[in-house]
Amino acid sequence: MSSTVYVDRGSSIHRLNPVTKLVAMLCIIVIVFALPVWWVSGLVLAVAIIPAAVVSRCGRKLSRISATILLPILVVLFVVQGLTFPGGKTALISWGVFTVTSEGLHFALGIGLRLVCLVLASVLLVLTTHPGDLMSALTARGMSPKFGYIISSTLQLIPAFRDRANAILLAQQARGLSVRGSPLRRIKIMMPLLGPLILGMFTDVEDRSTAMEARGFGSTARRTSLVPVPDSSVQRVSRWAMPMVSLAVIVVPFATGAL
Amino acid sequence: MTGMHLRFEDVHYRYPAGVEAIRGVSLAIEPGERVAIVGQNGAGKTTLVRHLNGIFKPTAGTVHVGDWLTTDHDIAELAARVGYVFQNPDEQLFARSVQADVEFGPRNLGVVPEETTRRAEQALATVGLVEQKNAHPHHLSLSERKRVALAGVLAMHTPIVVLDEPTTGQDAAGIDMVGKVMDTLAADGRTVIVITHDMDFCAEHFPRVVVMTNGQIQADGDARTVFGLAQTLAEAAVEPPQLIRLSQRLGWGYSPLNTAEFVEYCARRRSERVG
Amino acid sequence: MIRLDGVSYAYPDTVRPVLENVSLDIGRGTIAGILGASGAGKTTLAKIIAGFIPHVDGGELSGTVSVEGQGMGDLQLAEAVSRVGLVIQNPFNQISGARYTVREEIAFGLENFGVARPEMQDRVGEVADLLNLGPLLDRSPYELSGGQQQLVAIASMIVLRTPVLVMDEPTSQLDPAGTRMVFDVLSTLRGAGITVVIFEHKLELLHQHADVLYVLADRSIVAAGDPTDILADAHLAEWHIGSTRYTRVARAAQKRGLLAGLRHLPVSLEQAVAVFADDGGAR
Amino acid sequence: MPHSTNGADSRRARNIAFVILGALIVVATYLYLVIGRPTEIADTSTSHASLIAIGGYVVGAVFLAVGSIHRLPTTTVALIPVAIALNIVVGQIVSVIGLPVYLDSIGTVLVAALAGPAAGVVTGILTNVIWGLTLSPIALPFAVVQVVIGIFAGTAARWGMFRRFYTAPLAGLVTGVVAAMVSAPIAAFVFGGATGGGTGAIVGAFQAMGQSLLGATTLQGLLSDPVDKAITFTVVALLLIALPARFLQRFPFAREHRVFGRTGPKATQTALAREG
Repeated sequence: MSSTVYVDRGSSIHRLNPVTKLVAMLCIIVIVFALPVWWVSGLVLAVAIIPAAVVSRCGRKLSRISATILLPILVVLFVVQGLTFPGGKTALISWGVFTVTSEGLHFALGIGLRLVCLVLASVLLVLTTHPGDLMSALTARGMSPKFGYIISSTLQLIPAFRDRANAILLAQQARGLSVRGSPLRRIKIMMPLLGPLILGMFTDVEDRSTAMEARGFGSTARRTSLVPVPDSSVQRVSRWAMPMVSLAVIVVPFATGAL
Repeated sequence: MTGMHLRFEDVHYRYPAGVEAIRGVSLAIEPGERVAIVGQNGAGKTTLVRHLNGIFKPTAGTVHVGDWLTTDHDIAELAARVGYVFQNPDEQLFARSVQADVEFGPRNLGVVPEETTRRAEQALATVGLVEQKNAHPHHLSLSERKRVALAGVLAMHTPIVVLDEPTTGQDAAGIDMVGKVMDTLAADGRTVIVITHDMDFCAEHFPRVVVMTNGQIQADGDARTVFGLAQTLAEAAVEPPQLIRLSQRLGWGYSPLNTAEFVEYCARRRSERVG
Repeated sequence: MIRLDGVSYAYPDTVRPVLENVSLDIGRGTIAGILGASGAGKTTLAKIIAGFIPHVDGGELSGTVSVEGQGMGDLQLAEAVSRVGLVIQNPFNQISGARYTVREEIAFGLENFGVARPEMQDRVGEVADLLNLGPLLDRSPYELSGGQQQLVAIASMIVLRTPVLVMDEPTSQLDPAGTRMVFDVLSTLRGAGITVVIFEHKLELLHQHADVLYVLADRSIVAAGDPTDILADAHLAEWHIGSTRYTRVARAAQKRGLLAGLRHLPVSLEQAVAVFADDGGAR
Repeated sequence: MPHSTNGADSRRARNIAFVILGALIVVATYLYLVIGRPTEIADTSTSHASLIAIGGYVVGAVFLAVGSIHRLPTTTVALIPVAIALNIVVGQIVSVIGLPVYLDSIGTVLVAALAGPAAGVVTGILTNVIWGLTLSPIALPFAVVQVVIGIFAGTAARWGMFRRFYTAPLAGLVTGVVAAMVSAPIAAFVFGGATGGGTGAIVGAFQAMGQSLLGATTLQGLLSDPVDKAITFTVVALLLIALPARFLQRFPFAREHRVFGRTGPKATQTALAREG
């Protein structure tokens, strides 16, 4: 039980080395942010992200999560920039004091599509990669094990934190605390419950650090890992190839004066 | 404060995840009775008693607390009738001082301030923590925190008191203290229900014992009889109290529940042999 | 093996020491039980033996602490913990959180010490068999009950194969069956030459399994010796330790004049049977 | 395990280099985006600004974190997950209730006060990484803001500003101003000002009044961040008072800089009481 969104669908994308996926995601983000044309984002979406989503069999969950994140942003983006973009000159629609400009919409389209790529690519990574595997893979590549510990531990602490809050609430109800009433009253109740919860979690830190030290967390030995991280020579090559190709894609249009 | 009738009628409980933790339990408890529920971890003991204060509502069957059906009342209302001491005191303690924490329950029940303070002081005296009344609960030892949690429920003066593992994490002095509290509650005529792994504690303070395995009641009766059911206890992975094991090994055919009974019987036996 | 000589300790910025002039001498391959009332300084003593004090907590530690002839104060913490394993009281806080399955959680320490994968797999499998954790290996440690978490905490320390294990109330959340299993495992470890220091309240089990008992009271070791002698010691009540029902009932019987001439109070079932058997009084 | 002092020295030098490099990149990014501002007209050119905003800040924050984490002892490392969980859970509760503040950096400020700026930096950046892994990747570009909060809170603690009730909100106010300025280019160039419903409307209003996009997001940030951080710092000062003294004493940073300005008899009582 942890607070991650990972779903194990066992697809070929799931089975990739996490670092391969991470490199791919970074390349995609760099390309769409470096090439300032809306159709580049569209192209990346069509040839890379959407096919990957289909192969991963996480398409539905991906669109649901991404829509919740993106919809509010995109709506605000188009409305605000359509109406108030400082560089806006060409009026499309006018309605009283409100004027929608085509420059504003164009600007919003450019930013909006890039955000779509950013969100879809990273959510897809998270959906198809168990955080534990990502951390093991990165630690194996020289990342400080402290990063891996903090991230994994936090992901599992958040649900434990909520469970404990629920347990405390239940125990107080069993002592006659009524939780009915207005939202304001509920906030008032939550505060004396959260205070001790937080204190409790923080005072537990002493025990937790003792237990970690006792199991060699402070050791300077080279870490090994119980569960092997999947990898292949094709992936090893592609982890170098992808950044090279991206670089070429970004540099060539400038060098040839196409942009 | 006199006790109240408690009645479980063919209670089943299935967790949302699908595990059926209680599978057809019927149990009636009279006012002022003292009942211990024993059995292995995972036998369904905690799930069963949490039906009494409405934390769980039966998926089938009914639970009555006095004239109330638990499904008609929420946890906070049932708290006026059923005091519940949680196994882990840290899930219960939250105030900045021991005294304030103990006052929390009675205050929620609408008891007037002077009476609340009086009750809290009395409860702290019962559990032997008067000197610590201004301390922060986080600064106390586990044994002391467990006793603060107990005092918090005592101060509510509920007719029924339920305790989940009151002796675990306690040292000898703490166990003796909890034992005295059980006797005080009994003298007040309150109904006491305890979940425990400590069979010696159980035999000394609880005349009635209920054995649970796999969400069902395996045995229910007076302590002397139940602790004599070697086969049932073995199946439930419950080890009889030390004195009963001893008397069984001695081939007495009598199950003493406490030191006094043991010595008494022993003395009688010896005098008969001599005489 | 484990030697403490005149150890005193006070926490940082405090005046009154928590422990004063504590001396212990525990031989290799023994199970040493330490009894003490709540607040007697058990957790502090456990941390001193394991090298956490003064490395982590700071404070004033005087006297000497050595394990296998090596002064713990001279070691880095990472080296100290590879000699002495420590199981703390609260199993929930012992879950590293760094790993997502019980299997990986048990291996966490081995990974930190850089043990090779095949050996890790062997050792994890072995410990899981020992403590009956097989069915739990692929579950999340956070989904387990308190008792199961406690077994995982014990397993993740045993798997490190430190020559010394210090355990602070390792069976507090376990039912009697689980408790017995843990004590049986400790006996197995003793057979393999491992030294166990266990802080525990369960007297009958200590009597069955411990080779030597110490009593911690009033900030110091007040009694040490053979479990049978210690558990029959009339001072146990003064030290707030209590005694087994066998001892209590024998003492009560003595008061009634039933066990005249009894020299040793019984502390275990077997001894009590001998004392109270119908011909016992005649001896 | 051969650890010559030389090795340790060179590692420390490397870590310091990372921190300096990270700080330089963050500052340079901000200066480029604000002073040497890429002309902000029309559509296409903003793209470079957005790449520089996202790239410069993320790379800078990563360098700062990598340089900082090696110095942290295990006690601090064990503290950080709790702090991040606190950031996230409180942040979520507040946004569900719909209060006009974020309060999503209480944990970062608390860790920085207990264990110093380096710990604050790590808590800050990892908070946003965790947001990214669990709830929404749009938090990632803002990681640098939490990093800045960590640095400022740690420095405020070093100067003893958590000892008094009136200095804590003051430090929060200053931190909030800087946080608003640092985050403005991201909000402007990466998100086009649209980081959320309410804030988006305010940005639009400032633009309609004739502000540039960057100007509008900066002003929007200045409206909410200083107040939010002043409240956060005050809450942390209150939490520090409530935490047991012995717990606080475990952090060498807090001891050395007398972050709470109290030691002695109170600590003694606590230590004895907790012993068990």
